[in-house]
Amino acid sequence: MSTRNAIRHAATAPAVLPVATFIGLLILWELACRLFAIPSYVLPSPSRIMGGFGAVDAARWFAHVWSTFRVAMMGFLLSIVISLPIAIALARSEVFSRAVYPILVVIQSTPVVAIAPIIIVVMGAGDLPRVVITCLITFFPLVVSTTTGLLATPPELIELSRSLRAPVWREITQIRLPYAVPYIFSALKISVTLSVIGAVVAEFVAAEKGLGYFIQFSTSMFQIQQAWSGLVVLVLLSLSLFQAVNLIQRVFFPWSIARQSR
Amino acid sequence: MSTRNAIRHAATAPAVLPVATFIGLLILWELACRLFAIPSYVLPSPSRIMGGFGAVDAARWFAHVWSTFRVAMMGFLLSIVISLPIAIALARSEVFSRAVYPILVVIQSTPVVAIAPIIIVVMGAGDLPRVVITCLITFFPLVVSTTTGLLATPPELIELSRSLRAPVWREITQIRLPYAVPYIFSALKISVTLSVIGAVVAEFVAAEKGLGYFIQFSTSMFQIQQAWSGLVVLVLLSLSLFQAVNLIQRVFFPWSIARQSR
Amino acid sequence: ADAVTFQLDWLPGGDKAPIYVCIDQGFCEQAGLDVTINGGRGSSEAVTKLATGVSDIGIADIGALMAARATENVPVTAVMSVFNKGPHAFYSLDGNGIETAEDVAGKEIATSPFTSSNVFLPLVLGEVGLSEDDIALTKADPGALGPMLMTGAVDGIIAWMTDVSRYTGQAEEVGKEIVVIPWSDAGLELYSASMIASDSFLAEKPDVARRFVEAYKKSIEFSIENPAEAAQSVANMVPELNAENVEGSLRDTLVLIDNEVTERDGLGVLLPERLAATWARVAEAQGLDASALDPETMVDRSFLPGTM
Amino acid sequence: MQTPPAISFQDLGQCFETRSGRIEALRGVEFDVVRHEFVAVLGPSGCGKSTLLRLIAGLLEPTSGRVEVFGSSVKEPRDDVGIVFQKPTLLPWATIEDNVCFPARHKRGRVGANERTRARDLLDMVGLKGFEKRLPNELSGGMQQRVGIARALFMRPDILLMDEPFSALDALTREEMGLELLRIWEAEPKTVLFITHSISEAVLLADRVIVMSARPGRVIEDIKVPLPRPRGLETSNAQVMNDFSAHLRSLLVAPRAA
Amino acid sequence: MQTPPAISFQDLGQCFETRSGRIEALRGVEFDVVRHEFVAVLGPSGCGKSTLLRLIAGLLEPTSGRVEVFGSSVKEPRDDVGIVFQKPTLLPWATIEDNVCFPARHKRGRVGANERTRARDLLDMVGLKGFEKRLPNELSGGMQQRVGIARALFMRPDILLMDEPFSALDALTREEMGLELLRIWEAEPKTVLFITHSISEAVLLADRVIVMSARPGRVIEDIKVPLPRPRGLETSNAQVMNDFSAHLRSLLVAPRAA
Ligand SMILES: Nc1ncnc2c1ncn2[C@@H]1O[C@H](COP(=O)(O)OP(=O)(O)OP(=O)(O)O)[C@@H](O)[C@H]1O
Ligand SMILES: Nc1ncnc2c1ncn2[C@@H]1O[C@H](COP(=O)(O)OP(=O)(O)OP(=O)(O)O)[C@@H](O)[C@H]1O
Ligand SMILES: [Mg+2]
Ligand SMILES: [Mg+2]
Repeated sequence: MSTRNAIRHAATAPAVLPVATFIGLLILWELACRLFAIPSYVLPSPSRIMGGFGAVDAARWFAHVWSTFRVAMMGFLLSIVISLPIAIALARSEVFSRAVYPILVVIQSTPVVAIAPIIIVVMGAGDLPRVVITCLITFFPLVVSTTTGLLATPPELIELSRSLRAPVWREITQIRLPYAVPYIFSALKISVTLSVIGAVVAEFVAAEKGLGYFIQFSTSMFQIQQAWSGLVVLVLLSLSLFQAVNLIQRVFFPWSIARQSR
Repeated sequence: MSTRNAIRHAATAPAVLPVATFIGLLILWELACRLFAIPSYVLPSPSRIMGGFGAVDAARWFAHVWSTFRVAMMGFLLSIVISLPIAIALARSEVFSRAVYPILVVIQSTPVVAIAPIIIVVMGAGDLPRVVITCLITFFPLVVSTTTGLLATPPELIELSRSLRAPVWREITQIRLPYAVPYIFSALKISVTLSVIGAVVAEFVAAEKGLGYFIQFSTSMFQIQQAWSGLVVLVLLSLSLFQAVNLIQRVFFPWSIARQSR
Repeated sequence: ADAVTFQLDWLPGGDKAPIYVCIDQGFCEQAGLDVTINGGRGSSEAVTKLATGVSDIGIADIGALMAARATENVPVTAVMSVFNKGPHAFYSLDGNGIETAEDVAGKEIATSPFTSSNVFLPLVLGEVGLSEDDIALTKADPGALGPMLMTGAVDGIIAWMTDVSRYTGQAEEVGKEIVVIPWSDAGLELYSASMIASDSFLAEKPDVARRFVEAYKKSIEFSIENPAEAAQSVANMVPELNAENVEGSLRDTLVLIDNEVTERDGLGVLLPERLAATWARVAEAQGLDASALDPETMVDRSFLPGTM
Repeated sequence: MQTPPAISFQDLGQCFETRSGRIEALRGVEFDVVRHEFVAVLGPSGCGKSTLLRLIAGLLEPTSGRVEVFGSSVKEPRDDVGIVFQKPTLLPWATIEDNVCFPARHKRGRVGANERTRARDLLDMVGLKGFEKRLPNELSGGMQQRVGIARALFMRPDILLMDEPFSALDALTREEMGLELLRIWEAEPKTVLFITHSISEAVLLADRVIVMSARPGRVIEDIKVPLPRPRGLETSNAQVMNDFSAHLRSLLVAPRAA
Repeated sequence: MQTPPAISFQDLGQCFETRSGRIEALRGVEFDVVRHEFVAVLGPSGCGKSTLLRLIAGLLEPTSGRVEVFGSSVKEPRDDVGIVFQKPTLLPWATIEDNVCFPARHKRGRVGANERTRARDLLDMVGLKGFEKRLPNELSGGMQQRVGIARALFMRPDILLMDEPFSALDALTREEMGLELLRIWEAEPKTVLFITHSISEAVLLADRVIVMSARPGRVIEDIKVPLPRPRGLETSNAQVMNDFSAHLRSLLVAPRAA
């Protein structure tokens, strides 16, 4: 009951304002396009973009969205699964940290397109390379923020844990991780939007469907309105995932959200 | 004297281990390439990549590195300059936060390639569009982390500030921002590597020089070793920038680095 | 000298040699032109840059211009053909059992996701009595196609004729031999890369445009006669390229510029029938309404020297 | 009376709403503190003393009744009020001296040379000479508490609110600090509201002692201390003091026993 | 003696290196605590009492000398030691009850139903019935301190180290808690090291009182409390107690005056 209420409250209350902002911006955009007669191959007006939605049928749209969503989610979850242990190891061991951090930076800063051939040769052209590419793009913020968070725990609480002679992993799970929760969620918010970007980039590299593919394909066919309609859907997907992360934090970790103090 | 010492210490001590790791990895890589006879257009061995450096002369290399570095830095600094006020506004005002956050997510999750034509048409072909693209890719982690950090300040200290009736901006600069420093540096580390990625992506979209252009160009010309040598330089650039951020934190904000507790 | 911004449809390379020849060999200067080259990222992007006036004149696939004219009515016009054949081809390795276009049936073929070849694929398959269902198609980054072919991950790939020497080089490294099947041989007759220009440039500086087209044509002829020197010109201007590689791809490219069609129709000519056939193919391939565009409205042949 | 009291509570009530129900912290609190009076507040743990202080400081709004300072209702913090918080509340990245100067830096953006001298004098006064350049986490609990006291005195507030300022101090330091406080109070008269758990400290320092009941906190005794000023260490042994302390003690025991 | 002392310090010294120089906190500390003895430690603020306690707890390594617990040198924290920290040190996201049960959850990963009952009994004992489901920031300073005490008792440690556990409590609660502690100590004998600033509390509770000098902390008095057990509230008024207190007081004043 209380959890359900929390969900309902968290889900509805903040929706009004952003929706209003968006509608306002859409109107401005439409007006700008009309007033300045911006050619639609530069920036189509919202009303023309609406037309782009008709380009393919609902089932096809769904297939594109589902494909991008699936890859983004798998990459995102994979990067969470990978980042947590890495972050814990980085926080625990100075030596590991010095040896491994630079390697992570190298991985993070390698442009995916440059290594796409190897990834595809090694992993084929299925979902796997796309999930891996998404994960490569997503994991770094999670590792950095989680590590920082794990190290930010107040020393008194670490002394408490040490004085109890608890196994190290409990110090991590029961003290450091809860303390790192604000850091972790801050990284999750960054990473979840990056995961969509990652899926899109992966579709540029290897795919026959997905929103990134659709946008790029439409652009290469000079179907500008269609490309923009794909972009709109993509952005909505990203927003929903971002809000989902927010909602999870509000419902399950309400104490981790600092209240406004004024 | 003490600051200089701190710089020297921070700069030299941690260098040995990562260098050792790197040399180890290079040897493994070379061996793997030779043992499994990996064709050089899939993954060239380090020794062959070295050959790629001879493709263009030092002056040309410098021009590429400088171009990428300049764009990355300008984009990075611009995103810092932009993110801080946005983060402060987001932390201060619930209303602003609700109205603006979704817009930031939209900007963050729009693939640059999809809007590159507009950016170029609107901003011409100079450095500006590249700096803007870099900034678009870089700013989001900074905004999210800084906002989280600003809100994570212990309520007692905020009460102290309120009891002193200080102007709000001093509450922010003297209490909230110092508290947010670990969050901010965690974001700076993420963003500085993203800024290199951003510059590279911008060069993919519009440029005649820079390391990203060089890599893409070499790849499309099937000059794989040359592409990899560009990649190596790019990764070194990224690593240096990352270490520079680390160094700045160590020297100027030593208290913000949580010590290992065991 | 009059300033002209020239738009490439992709990065510099041997296939773009004429514009470098024009500058490096002084043809542009002789014509009183000061040419700046803008790199490009695909034909559609090049069309957009011309339409918005970022560049004056350039090279792009005429199919992209046709699609752009049909859907958005962009103010860009074609003035000259450069490739009078489609550059698309199947590549395979000796021993993979692909010798003609018919042989791709039942094979695994890789292509890059956004190449214009993909739209023509059903048509060329149709010419040999196949459909897309008869092949297993994978889409992957262009850089991965060669490695996929050489490592045996796929039986064949779809790539351009301009890259024959490069794929040959890759095959040699693993001791294999390449098989190339141009789609034009399988019946796909069309114009592809063409010189296109923004309407405002043509209207405001017709004289400059005419001089440019003439100088460019001269450069093409020079490249045909002196491929090695032409390649050197490219390498002079683009230090990242070496003359040897450039010459290889220039020679590959010349097949599309100087061939039996050129012999028959003349260099740079856009014949109405072949143009109409190209549009018919493009419309069919991209699912556009064939009546949405009269291809004659998008060409202006008056800038090509010797035609008027 | 012509001049309004320095602090005045009128039928003050305070409730906290929490996840797991409401807590009534204060109920019907009503008393005045005259200008330059030194008032001590005693009461059982959790009875609402800190809450009372936060209400005067303008850090909390009363859920019912009024809090007035110098005749005007408290809507927000005031410049003329200095606070010693129950927790030390120091800036972990600033040196001890910078922590003491913090009010100046925070209010006006800069710290003058005089102010630095004043901060060092105050630190000397609270027995922390030599610790000016240390960081808070290098100090013991009692030392941190003394830094908080120095900081509150730094701006020479008219009204000084002190929440168990001496609780982490040993008996001797405690007495020294108490007498130092009296000295300051006599030299620069100010209104002091002093929360403490020590009956003898309340009696030694205050003009008046307010005794509060257990939660919800109400005033159960409001009584003048019948000892002459100036007071000193010898006061603590006086017979009057002992009797008075016994009375307060009985008051503090009574409500619980009831 | 056959059995080793519960706690033994041998020529113990402790220095802290900081950014701005070294601090000598303890010098040549040497005393034993016998099994099941209740020892109080008195000393001026900053003299190294908390440091001493952290050394026994194995949270700090001595820079010179030895600390032994049950005859073996302390290298790391031990299971049979319970600590009440000077700051409450509660987990801000856990309820009061969960905070009390935390040692069980943290050591063994789960909390049994008996243990929940025990936690609630302990909370009742420290006067926090009804606050089981609240969060730490909804409690007053003294209430938080009492949670810390309940948590330390939770695991029934052999050795109980208490760092000014009652400092934030009012006199009455303080006495009640002190007597409760004595009751527990008599029912389940344990060794207690009790840091306090209250002389009367030390005398009321302890078998022995150790008095330390100002920094660097040394033992300046180690003295048995000449009062019979069991002790109760009436003890605090006894004449013996007053004399004894006066003696301790003089000790605490002396080193400073010197
Ligand atoms: N932020 C809060 N949320 C909920 N309840 C609170 C809050 N602050 C205080 N309370 C409650 O109000 C009551 C009074 O708290 P307060 O801190 O004023 O007590 P106190 O008299 O200062 O006690 P102590 O002597 O232990 O410091 C307590 O029961 C406490 O649980
Ligand atoms: N982590 C530390 N770094 C540097 N100095 C320290 C540290 N911890 C304690 N000290 C110093 O050691 C001395 C003793 O500190 P300690 O906390 O043991 O005092 P204490 O007797 O508990 O005092 P109090 O009664 O005020 O709590 C102090 O002078 C303090 O400055
Ligand atoms: Mg309080
Ligand atoms: Mg202490």
